[in-house]
Amino acid sequence: MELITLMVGTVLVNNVVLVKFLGLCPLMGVSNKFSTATGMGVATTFVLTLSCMSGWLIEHYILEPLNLQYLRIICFILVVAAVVQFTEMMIKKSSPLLHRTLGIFLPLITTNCAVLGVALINISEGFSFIESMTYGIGASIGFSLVLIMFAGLRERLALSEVPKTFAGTPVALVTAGILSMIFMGFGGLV
Amino acid sequence: MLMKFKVRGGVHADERKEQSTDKPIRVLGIPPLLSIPLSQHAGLPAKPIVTEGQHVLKGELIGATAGDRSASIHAPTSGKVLGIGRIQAPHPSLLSYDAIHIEPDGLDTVYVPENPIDPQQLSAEAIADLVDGAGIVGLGGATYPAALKLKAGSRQNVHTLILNGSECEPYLTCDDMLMRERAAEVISGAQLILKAINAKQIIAGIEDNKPEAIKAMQDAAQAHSNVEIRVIPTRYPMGSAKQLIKVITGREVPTGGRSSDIGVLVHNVATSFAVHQAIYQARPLISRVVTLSGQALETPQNVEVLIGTPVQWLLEQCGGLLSTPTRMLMGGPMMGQILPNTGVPITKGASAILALTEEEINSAPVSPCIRCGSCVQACPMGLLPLEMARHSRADDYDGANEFGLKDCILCGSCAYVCPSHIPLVHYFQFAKGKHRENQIQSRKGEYTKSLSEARMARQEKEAAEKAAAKAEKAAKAAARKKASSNVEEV
Amino acid sequence: MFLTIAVLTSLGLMLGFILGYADKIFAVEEDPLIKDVESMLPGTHCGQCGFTGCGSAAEAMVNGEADVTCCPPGGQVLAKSLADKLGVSADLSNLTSVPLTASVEESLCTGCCRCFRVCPTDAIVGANKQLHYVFKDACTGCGKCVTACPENCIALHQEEETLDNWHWPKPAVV
Amino acid sequence: MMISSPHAHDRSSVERTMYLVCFALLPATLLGFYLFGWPAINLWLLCIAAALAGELLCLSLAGKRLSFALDGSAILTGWIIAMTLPPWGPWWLAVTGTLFAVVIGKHLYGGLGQNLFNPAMLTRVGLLISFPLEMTTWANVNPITSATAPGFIEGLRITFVAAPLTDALTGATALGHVKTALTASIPSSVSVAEIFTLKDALTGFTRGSLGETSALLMLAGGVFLIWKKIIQWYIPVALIVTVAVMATLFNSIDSERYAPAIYHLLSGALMFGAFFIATDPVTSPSNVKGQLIYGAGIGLVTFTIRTWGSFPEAIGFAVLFMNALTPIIDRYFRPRIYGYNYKGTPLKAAKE
Repeated sequence: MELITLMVGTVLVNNVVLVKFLGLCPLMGVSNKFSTATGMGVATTFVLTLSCMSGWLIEHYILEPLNLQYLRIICFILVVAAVVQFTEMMIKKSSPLLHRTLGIFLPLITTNCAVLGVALINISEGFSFIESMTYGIGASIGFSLVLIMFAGLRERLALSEVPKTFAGTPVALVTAGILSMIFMGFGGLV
Repeated sequence: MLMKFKVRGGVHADERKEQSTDKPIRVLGIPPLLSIPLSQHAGLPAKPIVTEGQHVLKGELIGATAGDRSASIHAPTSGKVLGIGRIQAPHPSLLSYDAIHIEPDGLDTVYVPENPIDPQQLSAEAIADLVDGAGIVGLGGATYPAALKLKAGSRQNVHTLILNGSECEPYLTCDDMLMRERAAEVISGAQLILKAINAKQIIAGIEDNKPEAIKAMQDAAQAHSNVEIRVIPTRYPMGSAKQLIKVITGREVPTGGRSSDIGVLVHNVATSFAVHQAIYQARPLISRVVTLSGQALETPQNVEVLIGTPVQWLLEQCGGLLSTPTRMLMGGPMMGQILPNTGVPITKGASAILALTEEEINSAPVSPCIRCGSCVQACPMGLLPLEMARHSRADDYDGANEFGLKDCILCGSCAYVCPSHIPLVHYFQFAKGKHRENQIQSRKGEYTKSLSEARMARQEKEAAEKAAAKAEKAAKAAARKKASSNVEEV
Repeated sequence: MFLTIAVLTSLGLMLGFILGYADKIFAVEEDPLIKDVESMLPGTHCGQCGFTGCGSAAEAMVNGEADVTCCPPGGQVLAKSLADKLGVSADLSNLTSVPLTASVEESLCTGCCRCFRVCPTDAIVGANKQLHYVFKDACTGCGKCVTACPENCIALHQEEETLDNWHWPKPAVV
Repeated sequence: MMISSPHAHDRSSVERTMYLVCFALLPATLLGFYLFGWPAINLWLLCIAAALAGELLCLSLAGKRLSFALDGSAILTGWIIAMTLPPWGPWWLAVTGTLFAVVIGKHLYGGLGQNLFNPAMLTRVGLLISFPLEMTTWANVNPITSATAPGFIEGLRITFVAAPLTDALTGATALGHVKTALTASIPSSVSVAEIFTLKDALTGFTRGSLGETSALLMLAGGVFLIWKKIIQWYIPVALIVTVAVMATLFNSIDSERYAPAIYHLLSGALMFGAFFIATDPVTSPSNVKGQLIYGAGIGLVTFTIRTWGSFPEAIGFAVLFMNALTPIIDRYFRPRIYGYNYKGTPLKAAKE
């Protein structure tokens, strides 16, 4: 039961993107087409859950016994980079079209602050292995939910006559601001 | 279960039919000049087979079918052919097209075919050929050559012929009056069509706002066991073939398919009346019943008028115009075309001539779409007109197609209910045209690519042959030189 | 100090092995983007894009040197599909979507056969000293025949508007 | 001459739609004026004026016809915002809120019909988060005819001089009272009984926003709109049914902790939201399936936030959250096209 509240907490209440403001660059970069947004969501979910699990293992079985905690960030980045490379190969194999439309944003998942951020939060919150996995999955579902929602909004925005000075990214940033205002409504839920 | 036999969406336009049903159908005389257009049907225009100055009789063939998708045209009355000239088409594009001009001599002598046919023991193919010979097209407005439908129907096992007597467009009462006065001929024409496509039963669909027509057709149907008169709810666009099939048989025509795919064929009551005349009276399609209505017209009424009669003369016969109409239409207000001027001729597809005032049209300046969804509710095909219009406005025709543009029957229900008065049908016609244009262009692209590849292959082959020939000549020359040098040594 | 180096290198090696192994499983040949794009081009090598042939034009488009709207015979349709394929945006304004086709002025043609030799799609039919004629369906409007004709009796015309090819214009946008 | 068919049109128009909705709002607004006196009238006038000013400004900037300002959409937005504000709120609350709604909420996205979020709810949520104190001071009911009601000058002073209102004049709304009671772990059955009486909730004689207090008048306005076919019943019914089902479900599990359905339905802005805000055509899905899911979604989110969240009144957040999901709902829930089956593949020709 406790895991469910943790999950709901990460997806809605303190959403990774809209409340913790992690992972904003893919939100802006990939969300102008619905298909690329869903592709990005799935890729990030895969990467994030894997890196959370491996992050926890590395922390508790390598760094802590050898008290090398100061190496934590480097190791995590190494792992995340490897997982991203692995996903890129898989996507290139399974759907070249998605690979081309995601383009530069696929390798950029490594630098996606949500991925590294969530892994680090897991450690600082002192979660158990199961909790850190749920937290990872919750964070990535929250990220994908916001990304897909945002992609739907931007696709409708693409066809409306937004004034020239606001067309494109400015109006998208305003919409993202409004979205985070909406998610504040879920505050205190958990 | 009820949903199966109910039409979805559609609108309840105020009918304004009573204006033109109080007087019987009036058969008009012969106008001073007749101009019969060559392409007044879906498909290729007819090929004229008369020359200037030639004298023709009433009902004589003046334009033969060109190719398999075409229809023939006949002289509406006896007279002299003035020639084949351009005439303004009853089409908003203001373009003109070819028409055969005939100056009637007033004698109206009828053309008697050499081998008169005995209507009783006609085979199915014979009926289809006679219908083709009589130049009969769908008089509901689609003007698809009727013979093609009969031939297609006989090949596929069609079990039901649906007579379309719904006439759902406001103002239009020509079918209604036709059924009231000539129900027996309509049903006998339907029996002929039934025989031509060897179907089993006839179901006539008539909207419940035409009680007299229903009674007349029921009386006429007593004598026939295989005829059923089905009263259907009054709702526009009930007259559209797909909607009528859904209400009567509960089945839907698969997208991209034809109604004969589900064993059903739809014919307008006026078409079946024309078939009756063609077979029993050897009278090709040279005249039709047209509704003349609208507040700007002196006396709205139904008239039987010769094909090719100028609209101007027709209006004068009905007492002329009370006031200059805001719009002069051919066809009903929902799907009719605006007429550039009254010099255009009556064509086979002209079911009505309306002279409408601004109050009847109720047009207003366009305001932005507020996504209220009343167009989605009104669409009988279940499409999303607001999304289709949004994508068409942004020149994204594939996006518009994704929302069902190719299934749109252009019935106008969405534009009728749109609170912002957005010209939705105009957008869809524009998008359909552009989409078709793009498809033609890409098909032409592939065709020219194959041509250029063939040309390059041919040039390489020719170059290779030339090189081979040159090499062979060089080898022969070398061999000859060697042979001659051997000769010297020996 | 020694420990950190050992841990990092061992971690790096382990991940390197996994990736190397994964690379073999997911090996995929270089996807032939350039060949794809070339197959989409009209293939008439007419040179209107400024490149020698469609192949070099495709290559230029893939690595971004040429804009997807540089192929007039393809018109807006090709530009749009190329833009989708390469994931770039294309402004279609300068591309006239109205196709132009060549036509021979009968009174001036002397039957010198120069034009149908240069036509990339064999759209012109004619023989020595005979009147020449251009097949509208096969002509891409590349204009090579216009330059080749000594009597300049070939000219590019817009298709004549009839009731069949007439289309509704776009409604005035509010 | 290039006028395409159809050449007939029914009597609907954007102006008719908007002004009919304003007409449906009239009874509740007049009750609000009666209950809360002159300050409420000032606020209402300020909102309408600010809405029109913002609309005219943006229309002229965008170079569009200024007559669009009279199509009623700006007036309606201003009117709805006035209805959601606390009745004795300060003037700048109304003006900034309405300008934010009309300029940012609507014209930034391209004008009428292209905004992604309901402008009125955008303002309500924005003001609630940025000015929590002003937005939650609920004036007591003292009818305009009664002696204690502020006169015209007094009303102007309350709205414009905005001296902090003494506690005697204000109190908590039903929702607010139950929420604070819950945090002090007083069972909601007790706190609901204290504050919530059926008669008050129906007639509107209770503290609350300017026009939202009387559920009965809201219901009447909503039914009028459905009868006039301005809105369809799918969204309000879906919303009300979801909230009712959730409330009775949880109430049956633990009647101490969770309030009964009737309380949820008749308190706060639920009725107002169901009939006037959720059915805003621009930001709700365009077909029946989508509207049912949209309504149910708003009901679900409202109930969740009201029961477990920290905000007493959740209609604003719920509507905006579902507005954000509308493009996705529109994408996946479409009517079945004639000639296709429900999965969207073409029907097969009958093989008799």
